[in-house]
Amino acid sequence: MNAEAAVLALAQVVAMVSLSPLLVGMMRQVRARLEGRAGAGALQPWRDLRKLLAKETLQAAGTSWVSVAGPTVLIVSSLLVCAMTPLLGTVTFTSVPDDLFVVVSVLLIGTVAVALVGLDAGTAFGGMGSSRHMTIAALVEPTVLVSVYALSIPVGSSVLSQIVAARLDDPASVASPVSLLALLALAVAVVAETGRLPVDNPNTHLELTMVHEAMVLESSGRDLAWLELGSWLRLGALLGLLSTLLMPWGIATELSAGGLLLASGALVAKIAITGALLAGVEVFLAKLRLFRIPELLAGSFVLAFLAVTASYLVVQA
Amino acid sequence: MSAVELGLEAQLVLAVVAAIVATWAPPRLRSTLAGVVSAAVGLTGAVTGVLVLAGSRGRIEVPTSLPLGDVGLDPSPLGGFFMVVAGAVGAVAAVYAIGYAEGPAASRAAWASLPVFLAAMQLVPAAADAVSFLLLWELMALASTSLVLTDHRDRAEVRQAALWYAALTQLSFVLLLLGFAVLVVDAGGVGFDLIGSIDPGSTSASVAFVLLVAGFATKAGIVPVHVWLPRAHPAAPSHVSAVMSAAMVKMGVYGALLVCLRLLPAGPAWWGLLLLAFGAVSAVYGILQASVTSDLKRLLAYSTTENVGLMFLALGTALLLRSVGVGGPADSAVAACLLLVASHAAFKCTLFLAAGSVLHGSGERDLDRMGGLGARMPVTALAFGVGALGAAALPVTAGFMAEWALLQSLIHGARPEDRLVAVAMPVAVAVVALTAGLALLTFVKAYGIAFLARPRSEGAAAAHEDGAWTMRPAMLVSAAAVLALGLVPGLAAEAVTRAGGVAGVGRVGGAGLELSGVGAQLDPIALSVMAALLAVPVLFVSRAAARRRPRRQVELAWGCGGVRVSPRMQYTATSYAEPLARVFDDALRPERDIEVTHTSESRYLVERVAFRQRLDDVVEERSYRPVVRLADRVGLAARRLQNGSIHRYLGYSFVALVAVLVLVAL
Amino acid sequence: MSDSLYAQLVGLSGGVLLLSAVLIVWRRSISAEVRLLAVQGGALAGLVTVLGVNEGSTELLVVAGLVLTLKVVVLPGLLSRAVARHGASLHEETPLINTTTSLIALSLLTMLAFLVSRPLLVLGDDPAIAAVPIGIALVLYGFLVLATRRHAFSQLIGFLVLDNGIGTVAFLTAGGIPLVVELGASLDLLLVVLILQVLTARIRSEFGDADLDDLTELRD
Amino acid sequence: MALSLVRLLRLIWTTGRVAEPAPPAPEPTPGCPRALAGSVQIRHVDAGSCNGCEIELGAAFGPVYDAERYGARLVASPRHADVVLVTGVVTRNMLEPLRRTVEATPQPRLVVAVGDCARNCGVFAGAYGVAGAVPDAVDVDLEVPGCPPEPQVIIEVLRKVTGR
Repeated sequence: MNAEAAVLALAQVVAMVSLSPLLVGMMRQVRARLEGRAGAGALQPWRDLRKLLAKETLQAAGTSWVSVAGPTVLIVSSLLVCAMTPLLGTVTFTSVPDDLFVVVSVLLIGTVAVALVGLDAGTAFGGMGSSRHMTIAALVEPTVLVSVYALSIPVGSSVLSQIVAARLDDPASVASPVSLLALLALAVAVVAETGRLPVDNPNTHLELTMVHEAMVLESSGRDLAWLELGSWLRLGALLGLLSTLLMPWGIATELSAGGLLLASGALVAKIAITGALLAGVEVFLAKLRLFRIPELLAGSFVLAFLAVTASYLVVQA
Repeated sequence: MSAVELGLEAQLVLAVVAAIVATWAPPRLRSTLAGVVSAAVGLTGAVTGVLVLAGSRGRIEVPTSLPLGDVGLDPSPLGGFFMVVAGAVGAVAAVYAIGYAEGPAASRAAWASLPVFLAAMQLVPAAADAVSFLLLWELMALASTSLVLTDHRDRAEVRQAALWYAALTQLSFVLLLLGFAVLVVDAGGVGFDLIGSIDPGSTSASVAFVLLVAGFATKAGIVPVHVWLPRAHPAAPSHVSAVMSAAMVKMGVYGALLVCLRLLPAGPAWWGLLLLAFGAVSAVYGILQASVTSDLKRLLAYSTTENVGLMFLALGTALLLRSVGVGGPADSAVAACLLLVASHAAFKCTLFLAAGSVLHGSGERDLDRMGGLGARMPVTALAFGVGALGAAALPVTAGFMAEWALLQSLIHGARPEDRLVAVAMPVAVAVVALTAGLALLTFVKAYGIAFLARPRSEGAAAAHEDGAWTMRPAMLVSAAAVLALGLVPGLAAEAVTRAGGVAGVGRVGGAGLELSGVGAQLDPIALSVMAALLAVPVLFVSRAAARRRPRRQVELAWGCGGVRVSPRMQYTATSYAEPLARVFDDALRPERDIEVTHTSESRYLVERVAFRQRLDDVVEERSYRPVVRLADRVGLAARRLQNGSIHRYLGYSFVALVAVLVLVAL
Repeated sequence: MSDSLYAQLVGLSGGVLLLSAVLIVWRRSISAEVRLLAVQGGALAGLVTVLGVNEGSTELLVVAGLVLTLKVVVLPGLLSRAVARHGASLHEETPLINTTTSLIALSLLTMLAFLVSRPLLVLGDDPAIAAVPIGIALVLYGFLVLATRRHAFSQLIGFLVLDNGIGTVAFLTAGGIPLVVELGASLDLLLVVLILQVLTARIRSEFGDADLDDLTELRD
Repeated sequence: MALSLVRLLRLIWTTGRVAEPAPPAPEPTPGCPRALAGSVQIRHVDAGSCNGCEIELGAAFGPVYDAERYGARLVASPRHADVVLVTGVVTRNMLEPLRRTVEATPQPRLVVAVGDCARNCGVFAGAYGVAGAVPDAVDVDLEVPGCPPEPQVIIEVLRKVTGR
């Protein structure tokens, strides 16, 4: 059982490492096309990564080991999230289930690492980005936990793979009000967590409006490479999880070569669709003012809470 | 004379010896000798607790000349668990104090009351009947008050803090006295086993439950009665606040567990709901105050309120689920509560000792004036880092395992058919999630602002860690405990099962934790092995890239090319928490005033801008200040009674006598 | 000693005790009150001797002798010497409440004393127990005098009446309190009298007159 | 007039692709480091320009010329950048910050001076506030002539660096 899970985890990591830069490239391409531009092509993020790895890394005086270790911690936590969440298959390790709280905590380690890197730079922007990022992360967490809790009630367990497996067996539950409300809340939470519009504008140049970007202003060379790849992997994993929950078909329930191929094909399709959808929606969105974001998150929390109460009514009916 | 009895006797004897040594040893040797003997008191307590957990029992009677009878000590496994926690924390703090105590903290009074405090605290869980429990409780309170008063000569707010602390501790004692009185009257005897036989459904049991839980909540620092905690901890010396926060506050939780599990086991559902509600409010309010305060020790004190709130929430969940008849998740909730106790003791002790070391090294208490201590105090930074990871409940630390267990029991406790539980569980999940999120922000702020970037004051710049040689090992030991509880929680599973008297907590694969009641298991070692395996390729690529392009040191960080890049431009703790204070401003009521002084020449040029922000404890403002004002008014009114005329005074006693006689006659 | 004689003697001494207390409250001149106090001491000593003879315990008789010397000879002597030293100005002006109200108050207190001692009377039909309400009434009288008199001396007399009341109750109910306690109580009494004397002397030298109203300034 | 969502979608649909077809790729110039091939992050520094070159630079990254298709991207921090694109003459106040910005950029890096002001103080030569041209402050690798230079000239120089 564990050997199968190990192979699956490795497959998922390899798939996500190769797919997520393409996903970000494709999202930028969709946005460019909607703006009438030709766009840099989907492979541009790969080229950026290769160039960054070949660049020199600078470390300012007064920064500690955190600036060196932080990026590595972020990329490792993102890889761990990709390995654990049910992207290609629902076979997991017996003793390390991809339980909701474990996955969220591993994500949070990445968040903390980036926040500390921001603080360690010792500049005003690093502190500002880190403070806003942590405030948003703190406000997002109730939404994430309660929405996945709502999904876990019909299944009776909070392990994500079992939730996906249960949704595979009975597709009607995918369209039930519980899952729609919970997934909508989860979508808002994912947007807030990965710093996409309307919460944070990834390609802004005005430092005062930045959240995620402000923290990495000080990193260069391979530190920046790991930070970029780490956040792309998180985006890929969360979008993958979201799309798997929304469209569970195609995921491999037991390990076989054919199953794996089918699953990766399905994963590519699902991530492409969700990514394009997200990029398309972003073109129409403007960045929310920082102190309107709590209202957005409170709204998504209410959605998650309604999902929970809805799951009670549905069970009885 | 069984081993347990020997242990109990040894603790008393050692405490007396330590007190004697503290008073008579020459000042130079006093810290070392008294510290070693106090550590021995702690160790004996821990060993006795382990023995009790292993199953052996023993009872000793300590003769007291008081008419109430002798003090009976017969620790149950639950008591044993708390003795281990209290003993271990006491021993580590005593060793730490050898190097840390100087000036008033090394005086005779301080070194004499520390062992007495440790012994009393360790024996409270061993008490076998209500009277000895209250006696030891009061002895613990008095010893800790004298310890809080150590620095009262050179800091005025210490006296104020000690006043609040003493007032609320005595309030707790009075509530306990009343609660136990009601129980003893009902049971007809003081022994806990006797009290255990009362029917929890009766109204007197409910009255006793409310009184006792209120008393224990006051000692534990639950919200309405938590105001002493953020005052007493910054006032007391660091090793004392470490013991108070990590162990003494747990005695409140022990009391609650004692009442809910042993004295009045199968109580009605609203008991659980009461505990759950107060726990939830304390958790959120505590961590909210912690996230916006900038005094390091006050931050840690409020975080204690948060953790104790989580423990009461776990206990409330257990009671609620038991009253609805859901056995599995209820047992895992009790296990979660005990894990929270152990993990909080470990990481809070580490954090307070590290805060003490920061104060000792840099002389700074306020986060806004710290910075860059990581480079100057590596061991303290490591200990505080590990403690902060534990407090923020991040993986492979003790806090993570405890909160994982709590969330498992909450999630699997969902019973749609029961309306009460159906609403309580998601609210509890939301509260735990919000608390975990805010705890994350609080401890990133605490670690980031204090230990990273550049020093914001001369004290922080000149910080050093040498000198007190016993502080570093003590911090590292408790940091190791945080990691140990996080990596191998399976070992604690056995102790938790026996202490809580619950089934369904076992070991899985090596030392992972398994909550079979809810069908959830987690092996942190496997998790960290997976992370390490994934880290190998990353490090390989980094090493390859580093060979070609080595890392280069640069003089200035990128600050938009500005030349005047002074440390004051960095974010401080207050500014770090400012977005949060703005989001939760109706709960925190911050008072902000910005004072702009223009240049004399023109109104449009600004010479100086001053920003002041005051964040008071809203609960205190709303509930305690009016009570204090009312007491003052009553006091003034009472003064009119005393107008100097002897006849009036004699008249009062005469009227009183007559009144009594009339009453007797009726 | 036949029962009827014993009952009569107890009734007689109780009656004298009560009467002397009433007269103390009634009279306003201090020297008369001192004399009445001596009469009351004698009545108390008589009561104790009657009890001693009835029970045949020599200890009670020794106590009676002690009471006689203390309450009839020593205390009134001390008081009258002090009164003599102060000369004529010792006439008590009107006390806080005038005499008629205090006499009515006395009757209410007596009723109260009888009401209160109802549960005691059920103890036994021994005439000594029947006389207990007198002792309680004496205590209440003493307290009334203490509380309503302006002059330090008359307060002292009120206090002594109070003490006699307590002694009476003690002797009637417990057949006399143990010798040791009696000695202790008497010694205290002696001490109190001495202190009060010094106090009144000091008040006199300070305020020129031992009127207690002048003391109202002594507060913060 | 507020564009309703539907009308916006129709507008996007009708305009379609605005970017002009890309002229042929230039032959790679020897001076550019091979590491930067295909991906160049640019940090723009306005050392004192009259904003003419900025407008042209904006146009270069606009939909019509779309410099992004060749792998160039504007970034916020010199730490992330490979090319420091300097416009305008170097004023006295901007001399020190310009040097710090170039110093803060990790190797391999290039400095591109855009516009005549940057190359030789242009019309502002001899003005009291001018400290000199960009080559006087930092060593420049590539120059873009013109006052202001057309977008395709800027893009052509940038394509020399990206090689695409």
